[in-house]
Amino acid sequence: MLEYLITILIVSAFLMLAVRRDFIAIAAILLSFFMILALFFQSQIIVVRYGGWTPPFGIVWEVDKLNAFIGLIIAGMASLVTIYSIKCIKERRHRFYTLLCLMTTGLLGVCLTGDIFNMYVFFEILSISSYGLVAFFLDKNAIEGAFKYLVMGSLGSSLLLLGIAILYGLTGTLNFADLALKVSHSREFMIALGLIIGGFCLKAAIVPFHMWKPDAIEGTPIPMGALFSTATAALGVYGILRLLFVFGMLQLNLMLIILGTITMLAGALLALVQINVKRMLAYSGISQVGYVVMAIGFGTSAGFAAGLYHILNNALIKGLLFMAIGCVIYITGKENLDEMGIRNRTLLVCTGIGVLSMAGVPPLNGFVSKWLIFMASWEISPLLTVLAITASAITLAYGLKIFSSLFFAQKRAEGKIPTTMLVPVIILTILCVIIGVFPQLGLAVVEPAVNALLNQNQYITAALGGG
Amino acid sequence: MFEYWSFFILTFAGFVGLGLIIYLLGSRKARAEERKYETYTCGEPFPRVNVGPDNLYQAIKKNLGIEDIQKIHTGKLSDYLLWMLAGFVVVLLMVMML
Amino acid sequence: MLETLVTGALLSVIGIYCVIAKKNLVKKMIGLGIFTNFIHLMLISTGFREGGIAPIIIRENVGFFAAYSVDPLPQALVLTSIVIQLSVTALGLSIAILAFRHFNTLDTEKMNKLKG
Amino acid sequence: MDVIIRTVTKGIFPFILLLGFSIIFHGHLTPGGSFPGGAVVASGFALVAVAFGLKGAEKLISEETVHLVEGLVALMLAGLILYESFVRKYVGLGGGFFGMWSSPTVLSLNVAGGLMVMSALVLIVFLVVRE
Repeated sequence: MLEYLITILIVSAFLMLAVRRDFIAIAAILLSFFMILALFFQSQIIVVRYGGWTPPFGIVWEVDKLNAFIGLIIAGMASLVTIYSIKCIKERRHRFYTLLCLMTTGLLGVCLTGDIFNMYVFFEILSISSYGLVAFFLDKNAIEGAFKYLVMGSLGSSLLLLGIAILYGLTGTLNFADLALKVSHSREFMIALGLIIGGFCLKAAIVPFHMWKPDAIEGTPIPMGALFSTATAALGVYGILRLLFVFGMLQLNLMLIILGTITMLAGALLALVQINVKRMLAYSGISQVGYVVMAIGFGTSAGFAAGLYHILNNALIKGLLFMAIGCVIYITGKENLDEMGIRNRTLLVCTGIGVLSMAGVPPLNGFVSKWLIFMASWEISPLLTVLAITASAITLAYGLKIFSSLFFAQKRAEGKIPTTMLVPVIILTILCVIIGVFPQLGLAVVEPAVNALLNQNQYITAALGGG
Repeated sequence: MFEYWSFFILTFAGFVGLGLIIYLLGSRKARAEERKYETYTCGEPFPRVNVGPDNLYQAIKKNLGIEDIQKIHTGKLSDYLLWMLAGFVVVLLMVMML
Repeated sequence: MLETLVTGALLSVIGIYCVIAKKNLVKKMIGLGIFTNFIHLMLISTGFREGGIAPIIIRENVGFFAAYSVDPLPQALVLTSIVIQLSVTALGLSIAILAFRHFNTLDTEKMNKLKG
Repeated sequence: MDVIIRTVTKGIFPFILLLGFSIIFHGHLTPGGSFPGGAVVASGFALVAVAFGLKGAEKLISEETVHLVEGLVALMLAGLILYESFVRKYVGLGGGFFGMWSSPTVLSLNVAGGLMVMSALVLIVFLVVRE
């Protein structure tokens, strides 16, 4: 079935241009979500050989638990965003859905593929469609954000291609499993690894590479902000993880710890002083990705579990906050924090839960993964725990800013929020509370992914053995 | 399951305390302004000062050096690209050191 | 092989300089194109073989093919990458047109409304 | 534009299309294929847009038509994949469409790709000319 995933998405994207019916794109993205969900419950590693060629020569898709986990987050967020934008995007909706289908194609393709050049192609599909989505409104802010993202993103993916070229020149293969057998830790390989990791850091918005993200999110439609902060960030972290996995370098990684700590603190501090709410949420997303990168840098299984769990929780929380704030903006039409008063009890409750969960207040889901990160970092160095707790406190501080702007507003706007915009918010809120109260549900999802990450041999034999 | 909840109270108190400290520290200056108005308007109805969310953390912004971090984000594409290339160089050097 | 490396080094330096130092948005896109061409050159030179034949397989002599032909895979990769670069350039130039319409200039230093 | 360019365009336009489609249709046998062929076809439309203006080009092929072509190509690709994976596998209709062409899958992929490239480039040309 997996072979037809990309076909369905691309065909529906181009059908949207010709026929202009929204339900095609919605059906395609929901269908892809259910496909990934079915994939997630498979027990063994799935290898799809395109055109029947055996792995070192042909293109394969290889889905282990880690892929399926990240793919589930991506497809879930994409389908919620699709439902959300039925009413949120008011004009030229067929264009929006075309680009959204292509972006989902790119995200899922990068996530599920087992071939490094195929990954680059999907990476570019993702990049180009997201440049188009950033420029969607075609006004001043959108164009400015779009060209900044375009030049930075294209330079980053060119450097990623350079890394792939070096890898191909050194080993003569493009398959992940085959590469894992052939790489060594000499200097040339490390240059290639650094270039590819840099390209993914740009997508995940790790700190020296993060500058496109607030500018791009300030110009985009708000559903895209949700997708950038959740799915694209998760994908960037996945890319870093997969490359380190292929190179067999998943032990204590000082680079990721330093980058992650800087990202965590800088993102949180910058979010503290923002006035525009979209920009604040963008910086907040950067800060949360910092936690994840720091946790996966520890190289222990506790660290991986904490990091992957935080990817899941960050997706839920940041999606919830972006969509809830999007509802507020839908009614008031203002993006500044001090003009966001609204009279809608459901929305206020959902936003409050989102803010508290982001700050890591028990018994919500943000607390669980942050607690795991603190525990994992205590084993490495107590200093990191202190820094992480400081960043958490700053998170609560800027959360309070959203709180006070929503709850203590002087003027409150009236308005009716469409049901299709409210439903994703409520779904995400319920998930936040459920995962917070029963943390072992989330752990049951995360633990197979960690096991898959620690078992390199399984991945290689599944691809190359049993031709 | 139990181990996640054993430090429930401690974390909660810590978060709320730190958040409150930052909140109070941030809004101190704005409150001082308000009081000044009260003192110097002699019995007349003084203009109401509304403390919005954008001047919540002005003191922290001035004192913790966040303004310097904000100044790095100049909004110019060339500076962004230079930072990005610097990041690539740093990542390359660090990966080679591993 | 040496010519390729020298050309590649020159192209990469010119491209990076053009992307970073030039203020004009269109010139930045040109620099991006030059830099991508450097990568294409590097990629296609990985399949190079001194005195190799064109990689067209004939069923009778697979051994001859494997011994003498150049590696066909980088050529396919470069073709794909060229098409991708085409679409990036087209999108970038259309965004440049829109940027000129909004800001009345192509100078990226003056388009810094979003910051902080 | 002046009368020379208009007259030459009128004369040369069918031949440009012919060259483009011949490159597309011989893609599996000769150098070329979908991308160069599609670019040649699109260059024919670009020539019309230069000579007769955007109005003249839109009489030939409007933006709606281009989108329609893209949708048709998408359906064609879907049909091709269904044919390859179900009909050929289970029904057993091997050897191309009634054994007529030498390599039907590559040929149909070429045609689909060529039409897609053509429509994308025509759209880009229209957008740039409109400015």
